Amino acid sequence: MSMQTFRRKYPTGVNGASPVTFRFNGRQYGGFAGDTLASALLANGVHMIARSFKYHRPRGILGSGSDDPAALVQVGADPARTVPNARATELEIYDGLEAFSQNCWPSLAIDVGSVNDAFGRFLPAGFYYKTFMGPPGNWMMFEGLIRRAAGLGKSPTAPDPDHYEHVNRHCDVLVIGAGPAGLTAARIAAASGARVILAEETPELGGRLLSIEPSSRTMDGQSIAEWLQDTEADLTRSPEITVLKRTCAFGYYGENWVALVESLQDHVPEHARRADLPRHRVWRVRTAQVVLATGAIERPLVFHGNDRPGIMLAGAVRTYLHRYGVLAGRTAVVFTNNDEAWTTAFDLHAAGAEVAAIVDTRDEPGPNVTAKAKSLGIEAFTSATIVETKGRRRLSHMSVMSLDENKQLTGGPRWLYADLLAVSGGWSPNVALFSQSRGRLQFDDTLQAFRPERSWQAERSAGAADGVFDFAACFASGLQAGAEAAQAAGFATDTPQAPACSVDPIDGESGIEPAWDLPSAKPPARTRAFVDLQNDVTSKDLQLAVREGYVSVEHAKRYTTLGMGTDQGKTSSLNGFGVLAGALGKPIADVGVTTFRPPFKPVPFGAVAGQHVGDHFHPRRTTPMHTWHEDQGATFEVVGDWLRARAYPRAGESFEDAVQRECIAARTQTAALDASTLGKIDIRGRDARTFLNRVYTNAWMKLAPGRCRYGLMLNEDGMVFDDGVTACISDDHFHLTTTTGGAAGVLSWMEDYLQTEWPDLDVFMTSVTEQWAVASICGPESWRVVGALLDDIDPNPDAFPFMSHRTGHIAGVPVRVFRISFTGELSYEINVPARYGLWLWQQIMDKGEPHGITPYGTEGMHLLRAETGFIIVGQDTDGTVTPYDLGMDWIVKSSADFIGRRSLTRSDTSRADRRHFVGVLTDDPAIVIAEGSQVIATAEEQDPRTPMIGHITSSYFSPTFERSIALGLIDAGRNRVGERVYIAQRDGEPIPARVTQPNFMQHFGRAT
Amino acid sequence: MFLIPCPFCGPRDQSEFSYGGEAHIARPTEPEALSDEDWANFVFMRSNPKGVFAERWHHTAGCGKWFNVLRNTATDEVLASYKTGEPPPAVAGFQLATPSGEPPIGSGNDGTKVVP
Amino acid sequence: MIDVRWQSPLGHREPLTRGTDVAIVEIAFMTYVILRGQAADLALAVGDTVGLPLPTAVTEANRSETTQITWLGPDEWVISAEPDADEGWMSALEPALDGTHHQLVTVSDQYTTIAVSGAHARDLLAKLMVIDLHPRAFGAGTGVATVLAKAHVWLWHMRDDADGSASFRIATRRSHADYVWCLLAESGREWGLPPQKPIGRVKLHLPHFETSD
Amino acid sequence: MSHYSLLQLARHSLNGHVGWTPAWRSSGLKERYDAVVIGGGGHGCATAYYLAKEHGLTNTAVIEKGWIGGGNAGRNTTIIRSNYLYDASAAIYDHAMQLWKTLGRELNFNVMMSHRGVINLAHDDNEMRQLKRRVEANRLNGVDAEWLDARQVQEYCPIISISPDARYPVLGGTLQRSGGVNRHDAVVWGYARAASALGVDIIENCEVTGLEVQGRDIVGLRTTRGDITCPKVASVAAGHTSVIAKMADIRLPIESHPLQALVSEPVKPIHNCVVMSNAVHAYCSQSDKGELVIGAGIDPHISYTQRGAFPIIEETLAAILELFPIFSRLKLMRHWGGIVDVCPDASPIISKTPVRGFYINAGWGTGGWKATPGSGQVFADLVANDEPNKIAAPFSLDRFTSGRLVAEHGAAAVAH
Repeated sequence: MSMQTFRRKYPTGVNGASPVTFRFNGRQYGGFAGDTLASALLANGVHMIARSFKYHRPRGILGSGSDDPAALVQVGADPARTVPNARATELEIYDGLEAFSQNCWPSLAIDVGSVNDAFGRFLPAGFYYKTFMGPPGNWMMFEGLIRRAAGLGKSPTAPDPDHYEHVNRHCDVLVIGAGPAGLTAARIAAASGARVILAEETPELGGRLLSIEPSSRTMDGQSIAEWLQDTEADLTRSPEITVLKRTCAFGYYGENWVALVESLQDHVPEHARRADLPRHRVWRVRTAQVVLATGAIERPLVFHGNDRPGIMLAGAVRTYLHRYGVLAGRTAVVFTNNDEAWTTAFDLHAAGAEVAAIVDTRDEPGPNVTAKAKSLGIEAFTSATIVETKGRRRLSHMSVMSLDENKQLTGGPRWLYADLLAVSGGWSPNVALFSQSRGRLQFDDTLQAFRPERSWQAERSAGAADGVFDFAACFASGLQAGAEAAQAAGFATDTPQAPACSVDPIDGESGIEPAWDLPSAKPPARTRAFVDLQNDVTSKDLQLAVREGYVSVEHAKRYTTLGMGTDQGKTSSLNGFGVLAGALGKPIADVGVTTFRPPFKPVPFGAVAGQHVGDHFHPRRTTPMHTWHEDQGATFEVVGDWLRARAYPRAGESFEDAVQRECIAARTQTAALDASTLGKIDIRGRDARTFLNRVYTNAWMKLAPGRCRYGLMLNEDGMVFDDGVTACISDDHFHLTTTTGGAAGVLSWMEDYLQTEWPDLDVFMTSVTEQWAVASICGPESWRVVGALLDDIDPNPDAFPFMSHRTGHIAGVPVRVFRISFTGELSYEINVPARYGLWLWQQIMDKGEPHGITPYGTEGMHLLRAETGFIIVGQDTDGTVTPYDLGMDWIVKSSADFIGRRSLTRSDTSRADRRHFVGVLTDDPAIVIAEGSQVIATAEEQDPRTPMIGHITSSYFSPTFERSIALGLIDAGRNRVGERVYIAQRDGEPIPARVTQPNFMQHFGRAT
Repeated sequence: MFLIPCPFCGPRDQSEFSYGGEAHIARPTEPEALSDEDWANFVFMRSNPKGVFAERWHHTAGCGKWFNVLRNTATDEVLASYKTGEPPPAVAGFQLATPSGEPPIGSGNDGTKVVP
Repeated sequence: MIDVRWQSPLGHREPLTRGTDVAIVEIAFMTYVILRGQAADLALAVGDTVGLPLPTAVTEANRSETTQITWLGPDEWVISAEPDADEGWMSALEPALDGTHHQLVTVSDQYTTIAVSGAHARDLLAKLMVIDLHPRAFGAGTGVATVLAKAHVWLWHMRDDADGSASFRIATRRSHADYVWCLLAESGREWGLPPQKPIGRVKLHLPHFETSD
Repeated sequence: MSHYSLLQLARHSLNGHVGWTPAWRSSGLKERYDAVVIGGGGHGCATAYYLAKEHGLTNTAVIEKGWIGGGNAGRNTTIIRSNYLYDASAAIYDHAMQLWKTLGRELNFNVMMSHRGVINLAHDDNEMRQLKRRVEANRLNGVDAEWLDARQVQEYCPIISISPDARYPVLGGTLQRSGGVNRHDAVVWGYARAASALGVDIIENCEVTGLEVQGRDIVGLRTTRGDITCPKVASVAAGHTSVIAKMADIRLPIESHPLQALVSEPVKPIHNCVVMSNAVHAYCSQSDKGELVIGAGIDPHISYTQRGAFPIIEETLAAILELFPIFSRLKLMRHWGGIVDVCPDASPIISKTPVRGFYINAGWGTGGWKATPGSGQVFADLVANDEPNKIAAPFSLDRFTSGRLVAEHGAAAVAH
């Protein structure tokens, strides 16, 4: 194991007492608990860890958190658990961690893909738009190559064994970010009794406080570490606060609905991960108030050769030094356009690194920093810029040149030798969530960055997120925001008391001077100054975009892919806008900003889906008799959310044979169907009849108690959308049934009309779909079974006529029996309270046994009804079919209006040649047409297209007629009865058939 | 995600509701008296405004009532809710001009808003 | 008394519990009756027969030892009773309402009840429900109609115990019960509830189309 | 306009690409045009291109409120297919499909048309029946389409789960091999560049504030950058069609809904075709950059915010994981919304209006992208001749009066 030669000390960030070993690209390294992969690799002197997206250039570590653009690795080799594109600067190391560089082959050091770099000049932004336009399909050749070169990491190839979950949470104040501002905001809000959630992206509270020299400040006389401990203890004492670490607020949506993702296990050694805990948890927070304390993001500088490993953000260098005790290099140069970055030079110097120089683009940096640099003997170049860097896989040296008053190069180069270049172009408030919340931004000239200007939702920014950088001011800003938020949520707070924070003269000083695109000593063709380190977007690419007219910021972004990588442009966007502003010769504010889209940082699909996957994706609704069907080896069909027994094949029997057997039993003896899934609605009220008369196409005013009637429902467009039988229980009480799939829709549709169109009607409706289990017993012998079952109803068809119902008892159990039929056979529908459903079914099987009762499934039911020409809404209709199309003129009343009636007389709806519902009989009785087949008029298909005159909606082999039968919708079908049509076949000759009327019982003279 | 102020249950999460489209489209009392055009106007034509819009929601998983909501479709700001049959409340001081402060650049409303 | 001919929607599930953290158990065969009508027309009859005042606002639920009446909507209530309760109102209410525009429907078989209790009962429900379960918003003795994942449910907050544990009841559609049960178990894994496989993972068959297996 | 080719690319490479010229002229707004197209999306730029190229209407302007291609053109999942059920739909979508095949060459702009195949899955009996009906109709209409059983689905898309234990098991599907994806920005820029070369003015950041109607005729329009006199105005402002129509006091059978989409982080090639499923409601392809491109369902409510509810993203990803369990650890990188104008029959409106000279191309709902070239060409034809050709005719507004709807809900592939 290599030594952590760059580890200086063990500050709060890492636990020097618990060493950790991990592997990177197969090599073993040591680190400490609390390290990120980045800090641990830096401790081991490893800077180059990745390859860029397009040119496959060496990439190192730029930042120290979710801002880093290119330090991406593949975690783990297990095909089910591997994670691509993990950010080394966030990835916490643990014993046994295996990480690999990605987007390189055969190895990180020697990557064939880097030929792209050699050909870089031929591959400017959007090069692919300008070529590969050959003949059709030609592009797909090049596409293959391009796809393979792109794409960063590798997807897992096996299902994810881990689980995820959602948690819903309501609170009064959500504080995002636990830096100085967030901590004080959360503390005062929690003290008010408000429900508070404090979400911190990293494993530790403290934010920037963890990235400064620990001894450089005191708060209320305490050291930073002590103050943080007290504050955390203080917070956890409040009963109504939830402190979430490793939790990123990734989406800020409407009406203060904010989504957070918490990582629970990725930092734990695999052997120690708990199977009972989710890998991630998404907190779906609905909050009254939000405090955005999301801090700021440092920008790199854009100059030729600015992308080598060893070139890092100045603030990140300090974070590695103070939080992780890691020196990012032996000899350092600091390159900046602001005072704040000079601190990095001072801290590095104090930590024992050699600081070769500070290069500042300004001619007059702040007096405090220049004085301090002088006192430390650090050479400072002002009005200067770095024009070139060297070092293949790691920075080795660079050249500096002076800038004249026009910021153009002047004089000769001066070489500086250093393995670390700390750059800073200034800090941008992290306004991503603010912008997602639809707040309005303003470009701040003193910050040279966008900052929150006006809020849209109940939210306020605090601290660096609001452009406040001096620590004392951050505390004050956080306190004020926290107090205001709590008060706005209706909680009284103590008077804000900011901790007395010792002052560093450099605090808050910036004196930043814009430096968006620094001059190069090389000709444009040989200059490459990177803006987006992940997607390899250079300032030249952006200038090219402008040259080619992609001047809108969104066009330039899309043309160059600026900020479209996994970092969503955290460090690159503003620099990009700066370059564009320069090329367009207008201020950045006028250039505008691209949209900050959620999520703030990438979130695993699994976490977004939560626990609602696999077994829990959607409900599987089953009937009270379900277990019996399963025990009998039934096969099922899915109808909406429901599972219905489709047929009951016996051992060694095919599904088709089972269906035939079941249907024969229904026609010759008796058979029973589980019809429990039908929708049922209890309708009550003195205007119930009037209501039914309006929602059904037929007449309901005269239906007597004890009787049933079939009804058809249309939407206002005149198209059939549901049907069913409704029974009159008493003059003001009806029992309405719907299709299985239609139940919920029909009720809400009827409630809609009742509540909004006809509130004057005295009607109440309540769904009783699952109150009743329903068994339908049909067949010539069915009355015997029903008779054997019922205590007190005479099932004799004469005593119990068709389309009537009775209430009675089976072994004392109250039942409703309906004499209705969907099969054309003598048939009884027995309704019992659902708790008796299984028992009833067993009773039917027992009592029916002597009469040869046979359970039959939905397939048989469909077949039997097809023999009688009954429709199934949704199978024989598709939302374009009227009652007339179905030949059901008899069910359309002329006496009164009903929903959809007016549409039936429109010119197209009343055409005589519309598609009619008809029967279709193949010449060859053995051929069963495939459902969905198209009907054509000619014996041969034509070229290039064959006109279609209809299609087949239902098709079966009928045991009753011992031949195939089919139903379909055919143009002017009723006028074609007897005519020859053909059924088109994908493979083979069209099948000749004849059109009949749909009721085969009548057609074959079996009508009862 | 909307927090919908049900007139009977108070503000509730959108997932308890189903949507009913434009409000105040009364079903003609005598459809047969209408021309095909007028009938089509009732069945299909919608105002679909960008701005204040009266729409219907059904508290499907709650009280089961249909009711109306006034919402600014340009910002999704919910302005008021009221019971079926009631007239829409007057909304004062409402400006329609790019109500969501549409960005000077950007085709829709979701662009980042910047002070020009 | 439980009739042997009865079958409850979760009869195939054993109570799930782990220490005092959380427990879920089916309470089978509770009585549920839906009452529709105008409060003014019903209040008297309900008061006389059920012996409870008619709740008038959302989340209101008035309770006696064995009977509870809960506000569902401005013209809708659910009257519920414990499994073994045989209450006078069950037969007395309909006659008492005679002549008023109302609807009284027994839906006991359409629903079953799941009791969720324990120190983490609230946390468990929060993983699946969007309403605010905090005591400030949904105190003991209240009830509401809402959603649990993709299921419509009625939820009651029965009581808070001194030991910090809370008791809730969920009434769910019979055919959604297993879905709700399995989701509760899944969401309770962190407190030791064992994952449950839903029923209904069955053989499907497609006679019309099958061209291979 | 510089010609694009490998040679040109090489030549410009030698001098740092400083020689390239703007793809389209940035032109000022003229006071008078022969025709104005409202909306600089794919359909709008295509309309202008064909007006100039095929009808000689070169004194034409495309008026875009923001930046061209910034509406649905820049927000869709670029799925190209033509496997629609009805003859009228098959005609227009397949016309577009034929144009797609050579569009890159015609425009001299690579639109990256990748004919990698589109699968529409069936998960239950009813879907099997409907897809079977559609695939047969496609075949007879000369649209390339074939039937796959579950095993063949997995052969074509090896990473899809056909587990019978799934809540919605894959039972079969249809495949259109000529279907695929392309590069949305390239299509808009390519059309704008080609139109501009023919003399069309591309006017960005110019919002239409009113239509000038005299009697029953359109005579011009008002914009944030000045008034225009013009005898023909063609609205192709998807997402804002009702807003434009209202300026001429026209009500339309259109409702505007949010439609969301998302991409994952880029990964190496893993998914080589396009998969669509109505039942679980998800569709997914992989971009050339490596991102999984995933479309969600539409939000039920009307909105012009280009924002939808996050739970729709949650449900969409749950559905994606039902089909592709191996994607669970991939990460959602970006999600966004557009505004789709939805017609009651899930078919578009390409029509004259009660106002002479004012034409509407709208209501493509969730599926307009695939029609872009065909839509632009037949609409240009309508605008130029003041009469719909036989491809456009079935999509006239009068179908809502006559009842002759083109009900494509099944084929539109997004639950409405």
